Amino acid sequence: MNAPFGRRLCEVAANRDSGGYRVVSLLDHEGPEPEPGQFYMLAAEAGWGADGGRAFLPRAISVAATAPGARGGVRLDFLLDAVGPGTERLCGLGAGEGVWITGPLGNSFAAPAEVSPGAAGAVLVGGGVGVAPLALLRRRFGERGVPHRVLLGFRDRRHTGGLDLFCGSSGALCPEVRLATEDGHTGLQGRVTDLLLPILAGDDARSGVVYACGPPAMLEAVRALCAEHGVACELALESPMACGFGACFGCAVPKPGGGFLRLCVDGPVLRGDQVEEVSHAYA
Amino acid sequence: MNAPFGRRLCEVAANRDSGGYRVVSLLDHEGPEPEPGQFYMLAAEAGWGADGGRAFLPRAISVAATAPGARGGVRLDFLLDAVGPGTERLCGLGAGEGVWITGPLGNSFAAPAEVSPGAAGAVLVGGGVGVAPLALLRRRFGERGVPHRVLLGFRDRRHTGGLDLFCGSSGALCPEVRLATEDGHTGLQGRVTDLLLPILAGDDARSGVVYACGPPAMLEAVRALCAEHGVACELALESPMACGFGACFGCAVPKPGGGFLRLCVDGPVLRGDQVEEVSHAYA
Amino acid sequence: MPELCGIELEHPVINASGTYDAIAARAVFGDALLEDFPFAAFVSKTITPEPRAGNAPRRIWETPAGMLNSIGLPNKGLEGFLAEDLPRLAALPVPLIVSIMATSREDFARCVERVAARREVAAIELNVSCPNVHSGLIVGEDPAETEALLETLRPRTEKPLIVKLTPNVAGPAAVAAGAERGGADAVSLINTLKGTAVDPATGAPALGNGYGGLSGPAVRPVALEQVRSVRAATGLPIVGMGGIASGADAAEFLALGASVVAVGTESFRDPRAGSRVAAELESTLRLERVSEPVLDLD
Amino acid sequence: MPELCGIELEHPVINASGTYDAIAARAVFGDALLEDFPFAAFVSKTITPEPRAGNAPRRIWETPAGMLNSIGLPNKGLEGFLAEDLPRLAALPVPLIVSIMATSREDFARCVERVAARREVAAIELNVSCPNVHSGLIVGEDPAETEALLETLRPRTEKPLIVKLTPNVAGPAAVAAGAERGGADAVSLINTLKGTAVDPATGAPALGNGYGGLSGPAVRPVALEQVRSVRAATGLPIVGMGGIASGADAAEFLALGASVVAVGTESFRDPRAGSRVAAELESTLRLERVSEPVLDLD
Ligand SMILES: Cc1cc2nc3c(=O)[nH]c(=O)nc-3n(C[C@H](O)[C@H](O)[C@H](O)COP(=O)(O)OP(=O)(O)OC[C@H]3O[C@@H](n4cnc5c(N)ncnc54)[C@H](O)[C@@H]3O)c2cc1C
Ligand SMILES: Cc1cc2nc3c(=O)[nH]c(=O)nc-3n(C[C@H](O)[C@H](O)[C@H](O)COP(=O)(O)OP(=O)(O)OC[C@H]3O[C@@H](n4cnc5c(N)ncnc54)[C@H](O)[C@@H]3O)c2cc1C
Ligand SMILES: Cc1cc2nc3c(=O)[nH]c(=O)nc-3n(C[C@H](O)[C@H](O)[C@H](O)COP(=O)(O)O)c2cc1C
Ligand SMILES: Cc1cc2nc3c(=O)[nH]c(=O)nc-3n(C[C@H](O)[C@H](O)[C@H](O)COP(=O)(O)O)c2cc1C
Ligand code: FES
Ligand code: FES
Repeated sequence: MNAPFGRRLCEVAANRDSGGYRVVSLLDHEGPEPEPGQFYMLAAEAGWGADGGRAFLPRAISVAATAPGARGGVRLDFLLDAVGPGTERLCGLGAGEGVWITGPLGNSFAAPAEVSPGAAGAVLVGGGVGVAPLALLRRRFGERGVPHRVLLGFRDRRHTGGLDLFCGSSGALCPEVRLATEDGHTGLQGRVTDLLLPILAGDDARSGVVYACGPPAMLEAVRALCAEHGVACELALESPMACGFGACFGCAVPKPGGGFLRLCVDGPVLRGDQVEEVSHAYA
Repeated sequence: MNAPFGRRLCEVAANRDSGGYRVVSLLDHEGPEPEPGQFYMLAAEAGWGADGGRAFLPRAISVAATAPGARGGVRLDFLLDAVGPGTERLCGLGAGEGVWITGPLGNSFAAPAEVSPGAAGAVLVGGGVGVAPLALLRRRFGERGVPHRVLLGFRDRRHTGGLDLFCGSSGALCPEVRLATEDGHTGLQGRVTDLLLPILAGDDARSGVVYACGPPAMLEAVRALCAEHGVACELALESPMACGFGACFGCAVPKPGGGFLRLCVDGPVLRGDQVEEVSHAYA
Repeated sequence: MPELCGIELEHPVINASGTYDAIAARAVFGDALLEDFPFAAFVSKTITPEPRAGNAPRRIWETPAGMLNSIGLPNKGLEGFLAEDLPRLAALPVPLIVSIMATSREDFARCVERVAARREVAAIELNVSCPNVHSGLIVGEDPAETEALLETLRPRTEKPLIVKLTPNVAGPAAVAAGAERGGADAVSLINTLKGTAVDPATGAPALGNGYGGLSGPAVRPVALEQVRSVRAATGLPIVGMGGIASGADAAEFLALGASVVAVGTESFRDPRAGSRVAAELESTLRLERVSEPVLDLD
Repeated sequence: MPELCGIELEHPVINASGTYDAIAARAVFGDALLEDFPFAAFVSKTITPEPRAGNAPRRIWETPAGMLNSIGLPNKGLEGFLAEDLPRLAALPVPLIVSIMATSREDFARCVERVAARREVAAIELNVSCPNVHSGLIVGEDPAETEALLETLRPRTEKPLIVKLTPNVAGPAAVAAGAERGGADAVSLINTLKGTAVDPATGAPALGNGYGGLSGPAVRPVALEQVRSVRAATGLPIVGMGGIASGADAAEFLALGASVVAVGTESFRDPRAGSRVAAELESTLRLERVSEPVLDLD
């Protein structure tokens, strides 16, 4: 399904806190339902570029959840971590304000059987703001009856942003979700890879596919562990993006054999074997 | 009285409509009472420079009225015409927002006797957003018992911005104020210079001083008429200002004998004979 | 109807080389791209004799009202381009201009001949100014070198040759004059300004390549001045670019002597910026035609 | 304690020539200016052998994240400056650097001798790059010219000579090397980039002079790249400037090899920008000194 051509102005429907991050909801009257892993380029209509001339370019943000819009169209929920001028401006948007969006862009996560023949189940591994695309993926897997487990890592009590996207309508964390926290205040004390390792070492590991999104170091650990255990994985990467639609060649990610992929059109979801090593240089 | 050194952050106390212009009030806890004719450099704390990188520099704005601040300090009222990105942003400010100000800057109008020996009364001639400094001047003349008349020009019914600054506390226009409007909906149908001419031609014209502020063509007409009739005048000019405190040399206004004045430190109020011709080139 | 070297254009807005991949955009946006193509002509990304992978990341960095890039001209090389990309670009509803760069006159000549031989190609842009590939710099910095290159290439084709000037010189007008003497049909300017930035997280240059090229609204005043000075020095048509984000910006270039304008970085912010700039320009110009001087003496 | 050519500085932030009139600022802000002087040294506006009125208005024009100026070096001339301004500048609580420009080596030499003879003067900056006065350009565009100028001036004084480079060249590093060979003690860069703009109200160039010089954050990436390339070519201390608006910006210049930075346009927005940048820089550097690498693994 193609993205509508060009950027379009959407209205902010809501903006709420989510454990230190923000969930900003936009009403999109033109676009198709996005697939898990896809992203949009976002720029606030007003105040973009203020004070020092940045943010100048739009920002790539994964869609974390969708729902039918109250007045038609689709509601797009984005999970945002305010790390710089662009995300700060987006996090500060109020209901009714305008946001330019282009998308949905990029590819999406594939079903387990498409990634690895015979694979039936999925292990979703997320950390930080990278839990966003996994929230949408888990929803789809749930709807389609794909067996899945979710492993999420958080630093501490103050950093649990996005966790509520994995809660059911009752507000309680869904049973298939397991947590690792570095301070041990809930779930396993440790890293999310500590949860993943026993699964990869399990007998039935190869009947599943790992789907991961998070900070580069986490992704690299997941990639290396999966490669070691011969388990297929898909990684949703980040790289600096000016355009999101293949125009700028800025989002280059090295290919194992040499050369580069454009993450915005060849990704953002790459199979583990499409990546040599997940590095900070492009993430 | 010197301006406090540097810019300081003030809070917007109010922002109201005034016949198509806005009156934006700031609370200044540091600065001295400004004199009529003085100006401040203003820049919104947030959103300055948004969308295209302008406004980048602060904007020179005359003070139109002052009052004791509700919680101490002084309330500064600015009359603003939204003509571009800077004034648009300032006109859109809400109560509680922050504005960087530097000032009060520049010189101020002198008493009639200082401008012209023996002169006792004053004729204030204003047009457009140029009525702003005259509003403060009239207030001071009133307080000090300087006899004065006020002539204001407006285009039409929809353009009467700032007129209310010349109303008494009852909301009615003060008796010493006369109006000219191009559409004749109130006052004389014509230009403000049509009101000035009979005064300049009167027997007692030289016992008064003309104080004018407004669009360049109006100022030039006033300057030329006063010169013709041998009546002293003071003109509050505008020119492009980057700094307002003599640093950039951008605000140059040609001197009659050659060379330039820096309007921000040598003005903004100039005597009629300090100006060759008021031109759009620097206004 | 505007035109460039005899190529008729629907409107005076084309794209800046290397800032729009029509093939990728077609895949992302589908047929809507073709139905409402944003540019009056399409300029390809610069192609080189051999394939290039481009520079190591990081390749882009945002700056005040602009951006740095050190993309490094990734492309399939002359033959790959002719075989794979050209047929697909020929399907675009607008004339095609192919941008080429090479590090020797012979290679340049070969590219010109091979590209010009293709019916689908309306004109050729010679990139003598890319700041990311060292060898590309030399020609465009020197009027005589530029003239000599054009003298080599001119006999190889009757198709229009547009020389894309480098802005990183003391006198772009002299280089433009050299291009004119050598037989160029038009000049385009500006390419990106050499620039760099430091990543605050590392204290080291932010771009993998150490430095890159600056584009976007930040450079517009520099581009306008170069257009003005080149206009004074040559009679060649000028494709003006550098920071154009609106019709008002485009009008500044036209006022200073550009015949056509190109939109680059702004397309990243708005994939239909080309059409928008053209429409805004049209209404700006229409407004100017009907408006009377406004008297503001009240 | 930072220093520049042996001049001790309280902090590494000075002003850019022509962007602060300490005499006017003293009149506006009173003694508070002296008590909290924003710069570690004061650089005068460029003075010329004879008085100059400066260019006809309009002299400034705002651009995206920057501004154009065509001030045209208004000044009282050498003798007027020495008689009237220098004594007042000597009252500033910081070392004084006098910027001079002339259109011949002889005039330059005369200015250097007269200025250097004054005890109040700590160093001399040679403006070989002002884009607003045509003759100022030539020397700074050419390494040999620059070297020759320095060879003329070097024997006239033992005070430090700082050469302010023009950025409007293909290779500022070569000019810096010329300055070094000629005996300069430091270089400062960048001066403004040549630029123009069109006034939408008239369709004509917005500045009275037709064009001007671009400054402000927009040019920072260009300034940083020139500092980087000059650093690679000479061992001279560098005074880095161009669009510095914060301590983080200043840190970028220091990271690429500047010893001292100068604040220009930002002072127009914030009359105490110099002190602010110095304070922000201090806390940035302090932060770097104490911070451990942060592990950000989930
Ligand atoms: C496909 C994709 C999906 C994404 N999904 C999400 C999501 O769901 N939620 C989310 O919060 N984020 C997401 N991101 C990340 C998000 O796009 C970035 O965090 C955002 O672009 C940062 O912009 P900023 O202006 O807030 O910060 P910036 O200041 O731009 O800083 C972010 C990084 O940009 C770099 N940078 C570039 N220019 C400069 C400069 N001039 N000065 C300093 N640093 C600079 C630095 O490396 C810095 O660490 C996604 C990214 C991609 C590619
Ligand atoms: C001493 C003084 C007192 C003043 N007092 C008042 C007052 O009380 N109230 C009030 O409303 N105004 C006042 N002004 C005028 C006010 O400062 C200007 O209207 C304001 O600076 C305009 O800024 P802007 O961003 O809104 O508009 P701009 O877009 O800056 O446009 C205003 C003018 O600036 C020019 N300009 C500069 N750069 C550009 C550019 N890149 N593109 C287009 N145009 C540009 C044009 O000539 C244009 O007509 C005063 C000015 C001075 C000098
Ligand atoms: C990401 C990027 C890639 C570019 N690639 C090329 C290129 O391949 N060939 C070329 O001649 N110019 C290239 N340019 C320069 C643009 O064509 C244009 O000259 C410059 O960006 C100024 O215009 P703008 O400010 O509108 O972007 C590139 C610019 C950018 C930003
Ligand atoms: C209004 C103005 C006047 C200037 N006058 C001079 C000058 O007299 N001599 C000089 O060497 N540089 C002059 N410059 C250039 C600055 O010193 C500085 O090199 C340049 O502005 C870049 O720094 P910035 O971006 O911090 O302003 C001037 C710049 C501006 C904006
Ligand atoms: S973000 Fe521009 S090509 Fe990928
Ligand atoms: S506004 Fe800067 S000197 Fe007057």
